[in-house]
Amino acid sequence: MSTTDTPLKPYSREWLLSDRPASRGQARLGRAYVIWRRFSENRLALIGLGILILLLVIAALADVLAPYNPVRGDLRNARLLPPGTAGYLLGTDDQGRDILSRLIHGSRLTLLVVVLVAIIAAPIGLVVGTVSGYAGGWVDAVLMRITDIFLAFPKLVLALALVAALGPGIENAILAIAVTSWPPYARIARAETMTFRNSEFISAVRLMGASPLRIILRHVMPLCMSSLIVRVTLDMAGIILTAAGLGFLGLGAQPPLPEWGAMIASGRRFILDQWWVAAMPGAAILIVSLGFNLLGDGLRDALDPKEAGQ
Amino acid sequence: VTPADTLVEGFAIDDIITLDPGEAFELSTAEVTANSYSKLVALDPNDTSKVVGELAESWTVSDDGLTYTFKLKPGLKFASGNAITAEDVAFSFERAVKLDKSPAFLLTQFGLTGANITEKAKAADAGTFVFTVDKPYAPSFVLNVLTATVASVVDKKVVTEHAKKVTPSGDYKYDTDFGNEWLKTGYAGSGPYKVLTWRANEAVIMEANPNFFGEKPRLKRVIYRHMKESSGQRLALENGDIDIARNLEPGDLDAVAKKPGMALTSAPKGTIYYFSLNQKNPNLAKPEVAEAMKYLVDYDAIGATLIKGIGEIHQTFLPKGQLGAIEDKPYKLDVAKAKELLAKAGLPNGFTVTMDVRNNQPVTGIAESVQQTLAQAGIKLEIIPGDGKQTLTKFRARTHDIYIGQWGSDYFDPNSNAETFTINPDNSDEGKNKTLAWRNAWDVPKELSDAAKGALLEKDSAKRAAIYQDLQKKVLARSPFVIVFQQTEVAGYSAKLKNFKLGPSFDTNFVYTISKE
Amino acid sequence: MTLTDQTIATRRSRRRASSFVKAVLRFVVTAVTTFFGLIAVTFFIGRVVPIDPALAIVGDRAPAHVVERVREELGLNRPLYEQFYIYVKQALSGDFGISVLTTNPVMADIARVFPATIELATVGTLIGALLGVPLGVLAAVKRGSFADQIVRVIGLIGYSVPIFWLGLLSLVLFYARLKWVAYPGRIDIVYEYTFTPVTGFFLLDAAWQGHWDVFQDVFRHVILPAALLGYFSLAYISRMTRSFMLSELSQEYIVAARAKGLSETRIIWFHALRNAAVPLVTVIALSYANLLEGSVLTETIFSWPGLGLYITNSLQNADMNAVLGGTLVIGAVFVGINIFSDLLYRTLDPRTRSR
Amino acid sequence: MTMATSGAPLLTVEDLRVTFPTRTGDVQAVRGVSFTLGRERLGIVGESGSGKSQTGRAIMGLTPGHAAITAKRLAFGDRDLLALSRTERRELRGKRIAMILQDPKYSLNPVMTIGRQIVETLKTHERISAPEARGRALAMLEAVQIRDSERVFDLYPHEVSGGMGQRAMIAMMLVCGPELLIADEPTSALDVTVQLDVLAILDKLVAERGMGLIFISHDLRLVSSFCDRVIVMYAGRIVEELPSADLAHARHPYTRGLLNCLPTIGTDRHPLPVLDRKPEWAL
Amino acid sequence: MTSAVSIRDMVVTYDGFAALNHVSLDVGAGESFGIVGESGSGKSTLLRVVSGLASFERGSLAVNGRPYSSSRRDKEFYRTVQMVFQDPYGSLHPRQTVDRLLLEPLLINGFDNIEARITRALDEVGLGSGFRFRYSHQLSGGQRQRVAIARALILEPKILLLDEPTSALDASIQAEILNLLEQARRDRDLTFVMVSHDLGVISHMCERLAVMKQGEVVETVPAKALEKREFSADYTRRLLVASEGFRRN
Ligand SMILES: Nc1ncnc2c1ncn2[C@@H]1O[C@H](COP(=O)(O)OP(=O)(O)OP(=O)(O)O)[C@@H](O)[C@H]1O
Ligand SMILES: Nc1ncnc2c1ncn2[C@@H]1O[C@H](COP(=O)(O)OP(=O)(O)OP(=O)(O)O)[C@@H](O)[C@H]1O
Ligand SMILES: [Mg+2]
Ligand SMILES: [Mg+2]
Repeated sequence: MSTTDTPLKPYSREWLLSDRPASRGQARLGRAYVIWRRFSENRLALIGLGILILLLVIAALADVLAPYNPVRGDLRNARLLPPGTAGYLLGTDDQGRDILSRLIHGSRLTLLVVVLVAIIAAPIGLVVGTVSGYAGGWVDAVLMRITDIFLAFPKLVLALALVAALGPGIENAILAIAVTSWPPYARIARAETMTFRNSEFISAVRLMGASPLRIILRHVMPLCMSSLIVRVTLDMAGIILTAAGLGFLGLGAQPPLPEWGAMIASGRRFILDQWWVAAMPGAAILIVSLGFNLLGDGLRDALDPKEAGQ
Repeated sequence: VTPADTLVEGFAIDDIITLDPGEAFELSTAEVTANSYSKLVALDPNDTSKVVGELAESWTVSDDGLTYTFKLKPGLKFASGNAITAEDVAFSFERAVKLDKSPAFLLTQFGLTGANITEKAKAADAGTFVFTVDKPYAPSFVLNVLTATVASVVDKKVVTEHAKKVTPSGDYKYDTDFGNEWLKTGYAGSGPYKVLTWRANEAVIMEANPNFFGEKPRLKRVIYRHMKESSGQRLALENGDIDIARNLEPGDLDAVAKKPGMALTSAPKGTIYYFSLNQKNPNLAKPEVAEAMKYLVDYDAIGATLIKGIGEIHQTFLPKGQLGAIEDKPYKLDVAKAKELLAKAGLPNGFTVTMDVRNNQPVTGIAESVQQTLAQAGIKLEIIPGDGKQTLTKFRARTHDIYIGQWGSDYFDPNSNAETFTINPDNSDEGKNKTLAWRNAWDVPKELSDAAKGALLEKDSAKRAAIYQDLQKKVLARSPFVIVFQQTEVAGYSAKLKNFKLGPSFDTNFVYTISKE
Repeated sequence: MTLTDQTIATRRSRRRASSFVKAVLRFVVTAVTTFFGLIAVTFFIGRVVPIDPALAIVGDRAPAHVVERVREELGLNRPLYEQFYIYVKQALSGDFGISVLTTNPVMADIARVFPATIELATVGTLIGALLGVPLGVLAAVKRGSFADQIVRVIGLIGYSVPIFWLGLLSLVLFYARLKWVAYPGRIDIVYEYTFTPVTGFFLLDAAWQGHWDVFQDVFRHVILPAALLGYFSLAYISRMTRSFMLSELSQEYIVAARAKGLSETRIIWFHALRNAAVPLVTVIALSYANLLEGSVLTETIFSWPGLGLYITNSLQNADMNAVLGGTLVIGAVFVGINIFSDLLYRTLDPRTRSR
Repeated sequence: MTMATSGAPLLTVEDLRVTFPTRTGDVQAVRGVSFTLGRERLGIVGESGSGKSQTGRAIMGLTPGHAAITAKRLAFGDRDLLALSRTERRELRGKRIAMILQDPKYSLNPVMTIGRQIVETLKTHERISAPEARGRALAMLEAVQIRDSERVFDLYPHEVSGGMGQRAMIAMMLVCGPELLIADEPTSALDVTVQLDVLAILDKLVAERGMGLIFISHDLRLVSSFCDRVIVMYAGRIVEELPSADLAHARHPYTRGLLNCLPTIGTDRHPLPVLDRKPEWAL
Repeated sequence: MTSAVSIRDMVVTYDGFAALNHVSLDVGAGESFGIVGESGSGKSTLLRVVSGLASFERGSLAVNGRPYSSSRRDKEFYRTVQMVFQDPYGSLHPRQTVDRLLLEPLLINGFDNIEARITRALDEVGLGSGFRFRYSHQLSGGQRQRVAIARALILEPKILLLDEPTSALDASIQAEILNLLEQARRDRDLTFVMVSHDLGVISHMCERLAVMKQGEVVETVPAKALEKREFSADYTRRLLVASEGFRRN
């Protein structure tokens, strides 16, 4: 530690940006701060982040925020009321349920789907891809064949078939989406691993006597993480859309769950006269997946290793 | 815009799987065959309790009630130009029985088998067809059954030409398929229209039959275009892309009704919608619970919204229009009463139960509505949506808790419904007679079954009706079926059409009378 | 859509190494194993579907003994491996059996419905590529400008919007309200008589036979779903074009081209785009493949009688023959397009050409 | 075609500055560089990042769009380069001022044959028929010592070796007969033995055509043996300018340090002298 | 004198192309051995084979008298042999701090006294602890190469393989690194095998050198021989001429 330097105030901007961090923590925070700065320069990305934070807040406080019970409606008196009707900001659906309340509660399902798919599919893809890429040879051949088979399937059709097989329901929809979404991650992780596999810094680790497992876990995987995170974030939008598509086809969440895609499906019948029943959940999906896309885009720019060098 | 000589109907025809009258048992197919095939007898469209001759000029019933002799009208021709003879009638009966497809039981219930069919249904001469049954059934019953699609007369010559050789097996003892494979998509009839093409989930296209013996159809072509969605049908109707929309839902009905240049027509159909409470489920098996369920349906709200215009609240098992049907409606939403009953059943806090629901309307909507009303009494209902085939598979395997189903009479006679709701001779899983009562694992009290069986042999229509009336009341009170409504078929159509009318059943939805301005 | 960038990255890295013959061999192996996998997975799914396939054959109202007999006929009572063996054997001989839903051979059905999907996807891809590439180039050249932001937002919305929802709304707008486009479906049913398609691609057939009224009708049918799919692929293509162009524009040979005194127009549209075109071909091909296989929802909304709708219908009716056949065909097309795009890649990129 | 009126030097650079705006503030890559060039070989040396390339690119007008270029005077003959329109600037490039980039592997368009790339330069600047262009290109290839020029003409860049590619690059840049050539580390990606071949070609062309040459390199020894004059850059500035012959008498400590710290065969200096950077050099 | 590294008749081929073609070499313990040659002549391949990063098809390899097979290397080996790579930008993990980079080998090989070792290693290469928590992108090329050297030395190897350790660096920085390497060698009594295409560097650093061309060793001579031009191969002469700068004739 150079004593000549006046010690920087911890957690200040200068401390974070310091060229010579004095501790592991500072180094890590500094890196995070640099990424954050790069990320936050992108106004669109911030909007995306804002949308998602809002989504989280809404999901967390759904019980407080929603004016009505999302599953119990008033079939007799409140059916298909247009937006703005007293008490029903976004109108009601064909069971006389408040659409706003359903959207608010539906955010939980949306989050559930993306989070679960992400934590199922991404690790599978990461492991398969890194192992395949690092090991090469027949391991690679076998794993990639399997990946290819899953890739060659029409994604939605496979998901449909799986849901049809397992029975409709949000859990099965999640499983089906997860099963169909890991292969691209495996491909990405593999491609990236292959570029690192023969790089000198991996050779250096090998020369220290590190085992292949250690190399994959501690050296290769962290490198694949950022592109994987970016990819997953960008894919979240696709996952939401697929889940909504399954819901739309009646194979996702079951009634009365306020799943947005299923809400569109049930609103479809009223699209001509009661447009809001289908339009509102669609708009919600659009906004949230746009949020994920904006965030992913921003993350990509921020995490891009090419720019990190400067 | 549809051409002047063509009628285009928007219709959900995804249930069609075959056009062979000896095999077909679907509602849409019934309509298609009704317009393209002829039968010996048909329901009188003006009074469905009567039967009139179609190919048959007259008929007599022997005194012992076992032999029916039909005289054919002279000079009849198939669309192919071949003459229609009693041979063709006998052949049609023979192939239906021997093929033994879904609708064959309609004929075999009269004691026909592959072995005796050529004896029991035969041509005495070219113009005389003799039909022998095994018991002295009520003639109204026999004749009603003979108005069903399965009794359609096919062109023996044409069908035989297309017959395929098959190797006999234990299940199927004949060396020919009686043209079944070809007739699935082919046509060999004599109705007002002949079928040109059927493409699954797309369209059925029919063309006027120049050889039709009756009143000539007005329009050259009739096209059934498969459209699943009500809103789509309405749109297409409003834009003039179809002439008739057949599957309109309440909201769209209202809209069409208000549109100038559009008209609505409706007819009650023999289809009723019910909740089936599986008696294998210990909770549902309690009579109090079954009764509580009947109090937990918001009939009024459902009638006023979800099925407005497409159905009428109806709680007995015989649809309006059939012999002996009554209109008792003792149940209405009464949560307090239901709670009381549940408490009596030892379930004051309710219970959790699943319901298999087809993915279509109004069934899903009703299920969701009931889900909410059940919740008020503490019953947590989980809806398991599925496609028709999927929910049906479960229902047939008796693995459901609650199934929301629809039942359309197999033929226009009270026995069809009475049998299925009240006859269950063997309630074990191996039971052969898989009626709705069996599927619901309801061990029907003998008293009820016997009444249903007795009615079948009652020749006096009035007495027969009385038996059914009594039976309905008992079933209403005691059965684990919550019957909710009877379907009303509605169609929106362009005011340009003249003489468009829906019949009381699908095989009476005739199109040949329709003309266009 | 997701695999592309990586696929390209991988391809780029290995394009030098493998020779043409080797590549073809590799594809054959991939194709064969993939097919086998497809068959296996489809079969497996088909067997665990809780729908009784027999029901599809006999209909909803069939009595029980009829159902049982059909089950027997279908061999559904035999051990699984035996059923699988039969499946594989039939599939390999190109016989996917009879579709119980339509009673036609599955192959015949597919031959009938697939052109519809191809036509839709082709028009969609044309729209997507013809607009997407120029937009992507524009965005890359004017990086950070307002135009770039606009292109980016257009693209992001394309990625984010539920296509079935957009389809519904646009149907209401363009069909119900404005009456610009025709009713969902492929062709007005009344043209069934006047018009006999030859190739199954109605636009081509109509133009070829000079049925301009039919052509117009078909066009009015195809344009909306194709525009939707096109928008989706535009979003993807423009985004990829932008990133490819950016990476090409930062290459040294672009500096060299400037040093030669070439005009910016030529540098962008000839030098950079010609290089970007190499990976772009893969992107467009993949987006095409995706439209082919991913148009299920669009076909549902627009009642487009294509393969996606066919498969969904079959699936819902437990028509496993049709599902297996359809899925295999899509798998085959997917692999085929992959091979095709790779070959195209090789012809476009001299570095992969062997001598 | 004709050179600017005699008297004016081929190139005049006075107080050239190149500034890049970055996240962390402006970066001055070139800070007030001045020199003139006649028909001679001028070497520019300096360590990595000292602004050599940016100087060359600024003269060519190839600086990235977001950078700012200022100069008291930047003149080619008597034409003020900074006053020219984009089009006029472009017309000069390749025709009268040319530049050879460092690495042939990345500087040739990978999807065009070498021949086409050479012809393209010609066609951009001269109205010329296709056969004639081809002939000139072939001749130029031969001039850079490519023997079977017909074959190489139809090869793609990846199909030739680094040395061959660099020659093609030279041919492409010289085919229009420029008066000024800027060579930015033209040989650093090449093997030592090939390096000399390429240099020999450049040397010959300069001698024969009477071009002015700016030779950018970080290799002081190479520059001094190849060029007539040497400019030494440090942190965007010129710290010393002197004839090659006087290199031994360089005065600036940086130049001397650079010369000193190279290990050579036959001198036995352990440890090697290292450069002791003084902050004031960068001022 | 036992050989630190002994290579006999080694063959390495890639897709039928012989990257090493019957190469034999002996490097004595404590010796500094240079390898020069053109690009693609197999210099790096040779080092990679010795270190176990590439496998050989034929021939034999012995390190400190112990024979090693083509693929397997044990922990003991890695504590004997370490390598410094050519490209300082590529040989450091882009997501790890210097601290983590130096920690890793210690953890893998179960060293104790970790704190002290890291501090010492950094001091040794002249970086000091101010650099300890920097990421590699926060370092200059010369600093990176110092970290790489520290990482190699921290396992206290006996033999250091150097693959063009300075060719990516400016001349002034090159001098610093070369001095550092010489210092380390002296302090630790290391054996060097150093690859470079710069004859000047090799003659400065090494006692003996091998000249390679197209996968073969053209000749092996003492460094002094360069000065006196006492070598037999014409190729060596051409290399020497080329390294002396441009000559107009
Ligand atoms: N696009 C840019 N943005 C910001 N700074 C830049 C950019 N391009 C170059 N620089 C800076 O300009 C300075 C001079 O760069 P230049 O390329 O001229 O160096 P050089 O002397 O040619 O070095 P080398 O020998 O490595 O090629 C460097 O410090 C570099 O960081
Ligand atoms: N993994 C590999 N696959 C195929 N060929 C290879 C591989 N590694 C090296 N080669 C080939 O082996 C030959 C020798 O390569 P090597 O890297 O040892 O050369 P080098 O002398 O170190 O060259 P340089 O000075 O450019 O580093 C080269 O022709 C190279 O193309
Ligand atoms: Mg430079
Ligand atoms: Mg090397």
